[in-house]
Amino acid sequence: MTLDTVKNAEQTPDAAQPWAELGLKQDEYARIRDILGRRPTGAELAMYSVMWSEHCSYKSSKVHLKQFGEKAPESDAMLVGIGENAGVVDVGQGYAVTFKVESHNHPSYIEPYQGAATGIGGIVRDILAMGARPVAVMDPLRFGAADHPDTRRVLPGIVAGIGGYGNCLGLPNIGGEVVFDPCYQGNPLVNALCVGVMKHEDIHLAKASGAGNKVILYGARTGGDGIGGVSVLASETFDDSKPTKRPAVQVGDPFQEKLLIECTLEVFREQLVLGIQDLGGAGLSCATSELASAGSGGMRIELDTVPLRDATLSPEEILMSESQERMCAIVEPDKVERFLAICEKWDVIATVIGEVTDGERLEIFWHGEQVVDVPPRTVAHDGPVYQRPYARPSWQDALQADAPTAERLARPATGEELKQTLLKVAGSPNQASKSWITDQYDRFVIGNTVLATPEDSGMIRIDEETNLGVSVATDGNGRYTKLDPYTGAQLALAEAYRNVAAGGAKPLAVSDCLNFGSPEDPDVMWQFAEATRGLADACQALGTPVTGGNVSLYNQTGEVAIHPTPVVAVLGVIDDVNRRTPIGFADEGHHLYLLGD
Amino acid sequence: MTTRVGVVTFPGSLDDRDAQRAIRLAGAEPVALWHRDKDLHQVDAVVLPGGFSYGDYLRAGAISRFSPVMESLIEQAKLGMPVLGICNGFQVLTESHLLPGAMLRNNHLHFICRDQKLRVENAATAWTSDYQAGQEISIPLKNMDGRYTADRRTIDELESEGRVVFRYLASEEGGLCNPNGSINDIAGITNAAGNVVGLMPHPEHAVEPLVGTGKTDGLPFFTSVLKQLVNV
Amino acid sequence: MARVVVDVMLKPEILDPQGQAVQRALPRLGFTGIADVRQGKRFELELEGPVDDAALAKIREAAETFLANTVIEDFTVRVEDGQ
Amino acid sequence: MARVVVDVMLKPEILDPQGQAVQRALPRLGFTGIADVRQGKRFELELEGPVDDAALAKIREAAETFLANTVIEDFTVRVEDGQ
Ligand SMILES: Nc1ncnc2c1ncn2[C@@H]1O[C@H](COP(=O)(O)OP(=O)(O)O)[C@@H](O)[C@H]1O
Repeated sequence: MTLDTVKNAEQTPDAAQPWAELGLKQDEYARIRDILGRRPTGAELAMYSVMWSEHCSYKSSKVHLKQFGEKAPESDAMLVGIGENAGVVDVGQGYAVTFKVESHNHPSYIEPYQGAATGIGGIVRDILAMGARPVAVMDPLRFGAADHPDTRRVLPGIVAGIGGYGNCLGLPNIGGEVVFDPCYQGNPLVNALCVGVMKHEDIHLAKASGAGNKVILYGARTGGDGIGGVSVLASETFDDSKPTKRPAVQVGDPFQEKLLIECTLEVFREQLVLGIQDLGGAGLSCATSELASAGSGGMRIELDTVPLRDATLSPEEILMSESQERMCAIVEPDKVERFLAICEKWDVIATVIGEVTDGERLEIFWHGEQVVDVPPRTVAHDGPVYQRPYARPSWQDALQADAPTAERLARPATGEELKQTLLKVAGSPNQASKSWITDQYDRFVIGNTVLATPEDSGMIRIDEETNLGVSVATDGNGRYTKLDPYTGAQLALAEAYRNVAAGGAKPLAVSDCLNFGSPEDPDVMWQFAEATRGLADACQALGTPVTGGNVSLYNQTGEVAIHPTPVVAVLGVIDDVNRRTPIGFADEGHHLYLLGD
Repeated sequence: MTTRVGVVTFPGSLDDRDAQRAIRLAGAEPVALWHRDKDLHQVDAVVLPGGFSYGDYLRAGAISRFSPVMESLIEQAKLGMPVLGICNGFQVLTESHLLPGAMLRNNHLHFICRDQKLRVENAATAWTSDYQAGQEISIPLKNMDGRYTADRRTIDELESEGRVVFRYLASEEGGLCNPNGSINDIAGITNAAGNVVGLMPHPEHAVEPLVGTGKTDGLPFFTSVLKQLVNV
Repeated sequence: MARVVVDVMLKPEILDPQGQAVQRALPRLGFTGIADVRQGKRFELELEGPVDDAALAKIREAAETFLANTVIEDFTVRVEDGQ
Repeated sequence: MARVVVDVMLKPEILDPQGQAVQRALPRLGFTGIADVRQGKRFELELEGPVDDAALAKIREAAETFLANTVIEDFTVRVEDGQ
């Protein structure tokens, strides 16, 4: 195959291109041609297609997510808001905390262990890229019916993957959720949250500026992992009839990630980094275009210098590869040597792959020939924005009216009936002890865990001298949200808020993972619109801004969507973790009070 | 002069900073040792911490065992320097044959994390003199490959010489006594001289009432070695 | 009794962190000249009956559906010689 | 390039819970007639040079000291045919 250079693209304007296979719509492809004034090269097409996918561009959700900013309550605590890898919150004493919850639903259904493991790996790198040391993880999970054979395939693998990766990284698992409901049968939800801590002055942003500064790619070698995964996996309904669309699965290497964490924290400590970005879903396409568009100049990359695991990869594939455990840093020339030495110390491969230019374009070369010449913003931020049609579902009224009547759901009248009800509740998978799962997670590592399972919220000490701590809880109820998306989302927030408060911390900020069905279905889109409106209003009312989050759409099997499932995480601060309040009775003779009505 | 206790960091060590904290709380000076550095920096004792050194790839502890720092450590351990291997550190000690036997995958094939009750069987080692023989303690356990095994002769030797230092016990709430299928419920052992001790559970996670399980049953490990060093 | 061996290896394009860790360690231990290491699983199955075509077909099916995860792994089935 | 395979299996007297878990699951999945299952590791080593006696001796040493823990494991080294 000949190389599709920029020159070649200019000379062969009518060459057929696989834009549809890459998940682009016809008008999107036309827009790319418009932007470039010519047809895109293969490499450019690869970049636009992954970056304009639903997963990366939020094209269906953007118009609704805007409310989180517009309705954001006045908060002094917010240091970095929505838009960066993760939001950053001031927790006092010079400390800042960053946290975010993300989904890895589809990959976890295909390959439960690796899908869940790389979900943890991805969110941890997001937190690390802000300049923070990751200090804890949580895992809100949803499965199909507990007794369904496929749950038996999916659940143990997902739990082992979360544990296998998180335990090996040395991050305590301080909480999560496990909910069983048949609606998640063909589409389990694997959401993962990470919390990181830093000093205010350590905040780093994904930004490339200063002509002549070097672009360094470090971490794992690039392989053929998950190529096309972003556009195909996250944007299309998972469909058994098209096995060819199944991309190669990403395999995680938690040991490599642990080295990446320590190495990155050390280069931060020595102030060797001007800008940094983790390589997530869209790999190098995302890292280079986002770094370049947030900076002041352009960027030039020599793609053939990228260390490969598979020497046969084409430029397109290298740009789209989702190989895990990689980061991209912008470093001043005179600091490169020290940067590389620290990487060597940690056995981390690091390569200068390009530099910041004083131009305005992202230019990528392959053995001297130019294969990409684009305005980086158009790739990273100017993706399509859809006003998807939405309408209250025709069945919504009937669903709400379908309230349990005294005949259909009689209240227990006798002691015996009450006992039976209690036993039924206690024996249901959703109420049963989660220790089979939580016992597989290390909750003690790092030695700062103040509260973890079975507490209402997870709490960690972040300063050993002053006992400053933070606490996080996640909640979400798909059944409530289906009944009434606006109120359901608010209830999720209220519950997480209460769980944080109950542990003794003051709620400060919110992150959320919005798991919904197909945005092309107006019913689902209405659920989404209502849920975001509800959450934004509730955040405003409670004074806790949304600092970031994630949207996962196309969670459905065939035509049937999952229950709308916004998972809401609340972060709180506690000045002295000695004042935490654990659940359970501490001592004989204590009184029991019921608050609220 | 303060007592210096080294903590080795291998690539993938996780509980190294925790071990340093425990040493500090016990009143000694923690000294960070690096796997590539042969120099033990005049430490008086060494802790090999928990974690997943080299990802536990191949076998837990198998790759770390060949680190430069281990060459010096093996030499010094044979000369009597107190060495404590916790979890992954224990695995490194068996892989380097400073302690007999080997660690296998837990018999239930899962990672297990829980508060684990133990009986101190031998309070005469460098790391257990602040306990009473027969004392019951509770410290966190968290591992994937914690099943201790050795051939019959080795086990008989360990038992007859009193070199089984810790044994797993059932907790008050009941539950399985033996968390992983370890032979004779063995949780930790020592060498013949009593200076090298390895165990799977984590004393360094039980040194402060505020965090972890809220117990401090692990602190005597570190005060024991301190006393022993001050006395010599 | 007859023995059948099922070897399960990660597909060539899939990252093999374990094999890589071994490969990186070998030169440090003085073993040079090894260009690549892959680590996989070996299952030894002892059959109660004879290793005939039907038995092998069954084992192949077990390998395909259970012993290997064909999303990321390849497998081979063979009868152990000299047993 | 030449390939050498090192198979590492737990010694027969050592309990192999992985093999047992597989063995217990097989009948549930409809695979009967399997009396015993043991699970071990398979390493595929690609050599840069030829597989001569010296190279094999080196690999045997690597297997003995590193790839296998001979306290609990046995190993075999063989040259892969047909490569
Ligand atoms: N997937 C999980 N990972 C980690 N912890 C979990 C997970 N699921 C539940 N937990 C923890 O187990 C405890 C009990 O959970 P749950 O029964 O859902 O409690 P609640 O109903 O009070 O939220 C909580 O501390 C929760 O954080």
